[in-house]
Amino acid sequence: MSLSKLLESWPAVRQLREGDPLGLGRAVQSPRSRTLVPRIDEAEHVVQSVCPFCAVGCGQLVYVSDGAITHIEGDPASPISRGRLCPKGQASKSYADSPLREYKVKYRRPYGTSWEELSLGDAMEMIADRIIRTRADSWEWKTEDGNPANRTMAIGNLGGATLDNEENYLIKKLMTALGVVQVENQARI
Amino acid sequence: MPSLGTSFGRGGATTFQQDLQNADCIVIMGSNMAENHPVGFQWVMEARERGAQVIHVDPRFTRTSAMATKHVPLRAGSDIAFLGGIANYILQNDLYFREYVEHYTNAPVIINDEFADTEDLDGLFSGWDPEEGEYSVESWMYDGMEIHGSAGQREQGFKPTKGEASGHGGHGGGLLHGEPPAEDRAMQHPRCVLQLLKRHYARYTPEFVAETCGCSVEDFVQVCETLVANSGRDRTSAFVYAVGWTQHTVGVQTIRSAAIIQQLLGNIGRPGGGIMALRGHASIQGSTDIPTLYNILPGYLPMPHTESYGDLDRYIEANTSPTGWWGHFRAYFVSLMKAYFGENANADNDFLFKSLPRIDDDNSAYWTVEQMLQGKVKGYIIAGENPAVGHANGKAHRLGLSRLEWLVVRDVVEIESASFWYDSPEVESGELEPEAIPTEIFFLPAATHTEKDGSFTNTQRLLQWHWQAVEPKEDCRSELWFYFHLGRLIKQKLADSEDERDKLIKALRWEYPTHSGIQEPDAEAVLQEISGQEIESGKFLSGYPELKDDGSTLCGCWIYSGCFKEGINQTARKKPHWEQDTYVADEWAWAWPDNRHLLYNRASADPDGKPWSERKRYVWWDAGEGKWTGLDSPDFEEDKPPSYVPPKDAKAEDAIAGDHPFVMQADGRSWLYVPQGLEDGPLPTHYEPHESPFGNRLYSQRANPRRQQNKDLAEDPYNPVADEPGADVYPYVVTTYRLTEHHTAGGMTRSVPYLAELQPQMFCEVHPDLARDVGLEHGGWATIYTSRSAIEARVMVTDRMRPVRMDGREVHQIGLPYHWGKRGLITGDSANDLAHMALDPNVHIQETKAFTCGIRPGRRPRGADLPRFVAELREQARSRLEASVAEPPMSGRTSRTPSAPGGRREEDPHVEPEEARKPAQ
Amino acid sequence: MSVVETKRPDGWESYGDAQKERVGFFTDTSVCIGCKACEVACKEWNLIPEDGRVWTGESYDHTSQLGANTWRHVAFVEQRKPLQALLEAPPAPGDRTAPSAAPGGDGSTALRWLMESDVCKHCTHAACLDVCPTGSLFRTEFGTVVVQQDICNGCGYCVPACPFGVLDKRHLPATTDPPPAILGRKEDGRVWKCTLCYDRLKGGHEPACAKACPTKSIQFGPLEELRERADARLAKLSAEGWNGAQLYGRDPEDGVGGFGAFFLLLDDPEVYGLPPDPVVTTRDLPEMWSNMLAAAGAMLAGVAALTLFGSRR
Amino acid sequence: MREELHPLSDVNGKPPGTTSWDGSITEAGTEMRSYYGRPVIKEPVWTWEIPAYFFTGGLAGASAVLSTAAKLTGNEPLSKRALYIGAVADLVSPALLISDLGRPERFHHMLRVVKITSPMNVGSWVLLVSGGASNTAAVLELLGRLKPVKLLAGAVSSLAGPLLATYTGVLIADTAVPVWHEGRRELPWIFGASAMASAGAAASVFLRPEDAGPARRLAVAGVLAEGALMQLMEVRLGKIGEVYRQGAAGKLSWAAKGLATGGAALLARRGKRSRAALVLGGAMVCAGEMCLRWAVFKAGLQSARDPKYVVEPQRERADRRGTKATTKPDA
Repeated sequence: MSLSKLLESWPAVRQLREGDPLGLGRAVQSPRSRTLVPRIDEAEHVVQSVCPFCAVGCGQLVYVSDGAITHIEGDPASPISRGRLCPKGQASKSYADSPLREYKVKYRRPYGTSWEELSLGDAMEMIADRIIRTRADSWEWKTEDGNPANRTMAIGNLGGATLDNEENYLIKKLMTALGVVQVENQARI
Repeated sequence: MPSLGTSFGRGGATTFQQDLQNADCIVIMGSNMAENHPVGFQWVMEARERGAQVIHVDPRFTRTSAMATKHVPLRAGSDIAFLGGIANYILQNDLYFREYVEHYTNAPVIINDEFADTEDLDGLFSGWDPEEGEYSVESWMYDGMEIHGSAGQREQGFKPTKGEASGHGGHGGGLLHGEPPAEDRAMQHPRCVLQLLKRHYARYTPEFVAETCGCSVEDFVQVCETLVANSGRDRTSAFVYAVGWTQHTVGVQTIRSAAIIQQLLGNIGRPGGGIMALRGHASIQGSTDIPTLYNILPGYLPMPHTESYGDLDRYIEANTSPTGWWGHFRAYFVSLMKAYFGENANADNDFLFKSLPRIDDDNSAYWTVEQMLQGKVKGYIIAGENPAVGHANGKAHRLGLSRLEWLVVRDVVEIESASFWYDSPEVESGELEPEAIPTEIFFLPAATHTEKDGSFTNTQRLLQWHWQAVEPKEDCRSELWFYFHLGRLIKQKLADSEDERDKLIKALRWEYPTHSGIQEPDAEAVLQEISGQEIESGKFLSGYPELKDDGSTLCGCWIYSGCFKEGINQTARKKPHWEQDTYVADEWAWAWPDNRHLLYNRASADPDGKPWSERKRYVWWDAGEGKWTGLDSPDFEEDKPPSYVPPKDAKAEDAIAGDHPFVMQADGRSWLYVPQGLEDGPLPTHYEPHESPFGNRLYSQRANPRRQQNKDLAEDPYNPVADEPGADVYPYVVTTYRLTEHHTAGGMTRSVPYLAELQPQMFCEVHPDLARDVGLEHGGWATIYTSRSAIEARVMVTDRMRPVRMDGREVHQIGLPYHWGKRGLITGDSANDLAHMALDPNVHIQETKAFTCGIRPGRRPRGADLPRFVAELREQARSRLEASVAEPPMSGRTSRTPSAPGGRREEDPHVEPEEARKPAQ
Repeated sequence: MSVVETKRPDGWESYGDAQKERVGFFTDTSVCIGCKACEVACKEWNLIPEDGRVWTGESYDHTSQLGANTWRHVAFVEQRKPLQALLEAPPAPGDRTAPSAAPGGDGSTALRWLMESDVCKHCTHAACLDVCPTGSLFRTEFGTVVVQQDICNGCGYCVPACPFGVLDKRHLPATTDPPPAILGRKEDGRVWKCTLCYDRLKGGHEPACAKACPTKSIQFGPLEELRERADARLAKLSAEGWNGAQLYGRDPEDGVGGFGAFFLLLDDPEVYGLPPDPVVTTRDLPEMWSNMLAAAGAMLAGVAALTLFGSRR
Repeated sequence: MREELHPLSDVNGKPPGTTSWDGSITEAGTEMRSYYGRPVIKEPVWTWEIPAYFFTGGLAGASAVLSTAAKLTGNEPLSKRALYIGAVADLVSPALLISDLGRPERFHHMLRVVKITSPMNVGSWVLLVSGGASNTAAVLELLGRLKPVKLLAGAVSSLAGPLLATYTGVLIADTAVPVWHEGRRELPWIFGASAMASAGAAASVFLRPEDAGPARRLAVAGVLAEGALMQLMEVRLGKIGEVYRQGAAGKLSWAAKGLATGGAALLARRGKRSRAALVLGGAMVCAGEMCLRWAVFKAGLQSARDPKYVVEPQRERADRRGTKATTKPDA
């Protein structure tokens, strides 16, 4: 950069040249300020989503860059929320990126005193085995009164109100086929 | 909810949030909408700005009260008295909407002459069986109906519809034809519903309400006047409720009370009217529609009961209503079985009906905990729920979990239900030792909503699709992935099994396409199955009228049928509201049923099909076109004229007359009086909460006789109540609630820095007088205790908590948010540790909105001193009770049988049937 | 110096053709539900650090005040008085819709809970802007006042200059752009405040807080339009008998030339922690400069006199 | 970072002037409305370097003048010592200022603009000129070269010196801190007087009695003037002036008065003869001036911390004269 250019970029000089003698406005604007772009305008793509907290069902826009969420805000198109969000919904990105979020399977063996590592694949196999075993051990064809039962009362499944319809559908479908009747969720609470 | 279901035909909210802007008066009760549904509350504010009255009736002065034009403080748990008082005010002064009531409700219907009201039987309805502790409902029926005795029904292999199953309508009801056998259009017959109601509520005078609810007569009358003035042809009023109504032993009947008022005022099915149920979770409505609930199958089809041992035909017969849309029950059920089992389910094998698992009367979550405590449950999977904090009596839950063989917890953070074995209060107190807990625990990290495709059903029955934004990291997976691959693995492992019990799982249709590196199942493929297809052609169904009972269609949830019509994901429609013609915005997502936003909207027109008024037009009969038209999809057969009179032998929907808007009901009307479907009576009656410092002013029957109690469960002891000796150990009323800044049990928010800092600590809200009396210091600590446990909280002294006066006694109410637990960025004691597990009999929901407690200044005892402290107080209360039994009190009016071990008292009518049946006064 | 004689924001007109319509906030506390969505929306968008987890006992306010890490702050005030005063005249005859008495009018149990979302006022005559020695604080083309984080050197002068206590220095560890270790500072050390989402404005988006606000208590728009809206609102509330309704910072004649972000309050400003009659400190600067020159002259003369005259010993 | 301004244990005990649960302030019979007693304005974030700089800046500015004036009278020892003292103070001053910055590496941003509305910016330029000149003069003096340049530098620094010594009064007066802003008329004068006293006293420390006359007179006159001006300011400040009698500011005020008056008395009575008196008296006055600067600084912090100093005068003013800050419906 030539000296004159450098001098020209000096805000004290710009004060005089750019009609801002007090140095309160344009003359003192930094290059960064001049070229600022909101990061939602730089997102690679935007996904329309729905807030995961309460049942109002506010629309959300999820902005993504480099495979990571860069921002979440309200979706103005939603006739219910009209782009607005409450503090929880507004914190959705922080929720998804929580410092306490778990990313790995944790395993605690019977009578164990600490968590252990376990691969997801092994965990799935082990859980499947336990369901099969417990179900076999506890299967009830009949009730004490001799009525049909076709079930196991030794297994339960809890949760659903925070899940998708499709997920609830698979839960109920699978559990019913397994003879698990104690399927419950927060609707009860 | 069965309350809305039995009253109107469907359990969902009758209206949608945007429509609240059209209300002239909004009564928010049992809800703190501004705090817990802030964005939905914008529609209430819109109404307020247009001049609507906004009335908040609540024990606490909340952020909702601050925005209301009127706040009426109320004693926690006295809602039915207040609402009954409104009904009485309407009836005594003949202020009901006569034409609406006469044509659209069952007010003119004459009831069986064997029916006896609580007013006749001192707090019990006819049919009470003291041995079983249940009602038999024959005497509640419409006059002239053929009644199957409920015992008789069982012998025939079915149980009457109730609970969530009846959450979808008063189907059956024994009606063989759409019209009730006997009615009096003049509504003067002494046994017609209107006259029964009048008598039932006659004692709910403003003075009674004021005394019972702790409000002023003026406030109460003002609410009545405002509500009545803003209802009728030209004006409409809406009710808004949430778990402030449901979390009681009389929760269902409380909502029923509002349903009665709204029917009398003619506010159902009309713009600006209705009952808005506000659900707490993103898809709590969805998880009831496509249930993860023990007693129903998708679309509110009842799970087969162990006592329903007949064949498919019997099951169908028991659940089919000859009239109304439940007339097609077989088509709904068969299509579900086809979705579940594909070609393995066919007419020859009764669509595998006989292989389906059977339920008992109660296999609900709290019942399961009891079973856990007894060691009967071995394995448990928790996905997105935190019972260790979020369920009543957290300690019982944690102890239950510690007795499992294996436990799977799926969540985004390590919640208390996964960590109880090393950091629960019971570990701190020495009641649990990690080395002694046999439970094998798998914690699996879950994916968030941004990491998966899927649909939520919001509080207004709207299915909204959310698209995946990013891939879940490392081991994080959706529930869709988990359950799909779990099922796949189990099927694989059992593929060669010849065992009869594996027949059903082998028959399960479990093929879904997957995508991406982690083999995520395609959520849209699942939604397609839910929406339904013609099996032969693969054609997507456009709605439940297309379902067939011969096995030629499949549909995973009949009420959701059509959500993928024309092969388009209707739930993913996102047309901006400003590009749509009306505020209904029916091209945004998809509402069940059939994209209807305002249910029963035929009622927005008069019997002749004309709008009740210009101001309140919504759906009307266009005689020229010969069809129903308006702002919304009509909740009526489009071409059925108002003048339609069903022929004698008409079936299903054809049996519903043209002026009967409640198409799910067998008689096409809304039910002021519910002859069948509810466990605890055809009409709501004021009972005290299970734990209350007061007796019942109306009856010697103090609390709901039918409420569920855990009489033999040492882990769930109850406080002495009313004027029982020992009740003074727990003299205050406590109510739990949520804050805007946190979500339910806190697992989703205590882990978020920006939310943690906004409400960083557990606190209790107390009135200045209570603080002064007990010595609580603002900002200091208090210990709050019940028979179950004791917790500590920072003290917030505030006028917003008000004491109530009743029986010349002032009783303080204490407010407790329930968001805290042992984990997260902010930690604190859990309010739910204090709560008991006595439940509403219809829906098995706990009573966390009104129970009793004690409070004292300072922090709670630590370690082993905590259970000792709780036990000592319990002992103190019990010894007083026992002493009083040894030496009977002077007044015999309320003498009660001594308690069973554990300080629990028995005051059920079957213990003292004679006294319980004493006439009032 | 003419810093306070014009009604236009100082420095705004330097933009010439690039000047945009002056925008701001109208925060209407009569519809604020105290949900704090604005606080979180602001933090999420501006990537502001957490501000500590302190339970204050001050109603539901645990954020306490505006600062470097809180650019929107919701105040909560519990009062034993009715939201609306008893109306003098009874409701018009035939008006069956009005309640028989005004809300809370019975006096005995009257209670109101005021909530107000506070924010930087973006003053027409902004002391922080005037006193900033580096030009880090500047008037944007939208007429707002922004701290440029690539310029601010943390001198802290703007902190006590603001009559509202808006600006503060961030004492947290620096997250980006750390200073050379040789200079020893470990903290961020810069001053932060509301930018009225300068970057969003540049992209044509509404500021994050206003967008999130569920009841539109926070309204964003051209200032002139907001002022009209506010006047109408005040007239409506006053007709409805709302207790203590008043606009704060709406008048361009006030001590700071009017706020770019002004308020409708339901009680006097000090109840919300706001100064009742704020004045831009630099209004007195000309006087201060001349006074100082006199002092400097006197000092020069004094030293000279005392040195030149009198004995050497 | 936010803090628990009133530890709740204290609130419970309800000491005067703290919040009760409903946010009202209870203070011995009066009720001043505030938001839970929280400050309205922010306390300055400046640390110890700033009051220290007020002292060194003043010292440098006055010393420059003193040096030139002494040169004119031919008092070379005084002139040289004042020159060196001023130069050192001029070197220390920017170091202190930079050290106080949140981003010290960006100190040069101070010279990015020329802002007449910013006393700190103006001060930076003044310090640059004054310090540059005084150090040039001092270095040339040491080297004994370029005498015309040295003289010119000395002249420049002695013209800039009074500005340097007094602008700091404007610097703090140009804030919303009540006790500073309301003291705007006196503060530059007080700082000027204090600078005179410091320069005189500092020079005295290094002088033999026979050369110290002007320095002693300067110190004594400065102390007297400053004492009178402080008195005047406290009276004019009215109620808010009470912070000068309270807490740290109160203690420092007393120390300042005691040290400066004692030192001045010593210089006046014994300085003519005793070198020890010069050293001790000079040191005492300097210490006193340092305390004075700290007292003013602390008084500012204290008045910013308590909302009553902000609210009460403004409320009173608004009630008396009306305010345009609020627009009421009937207005």
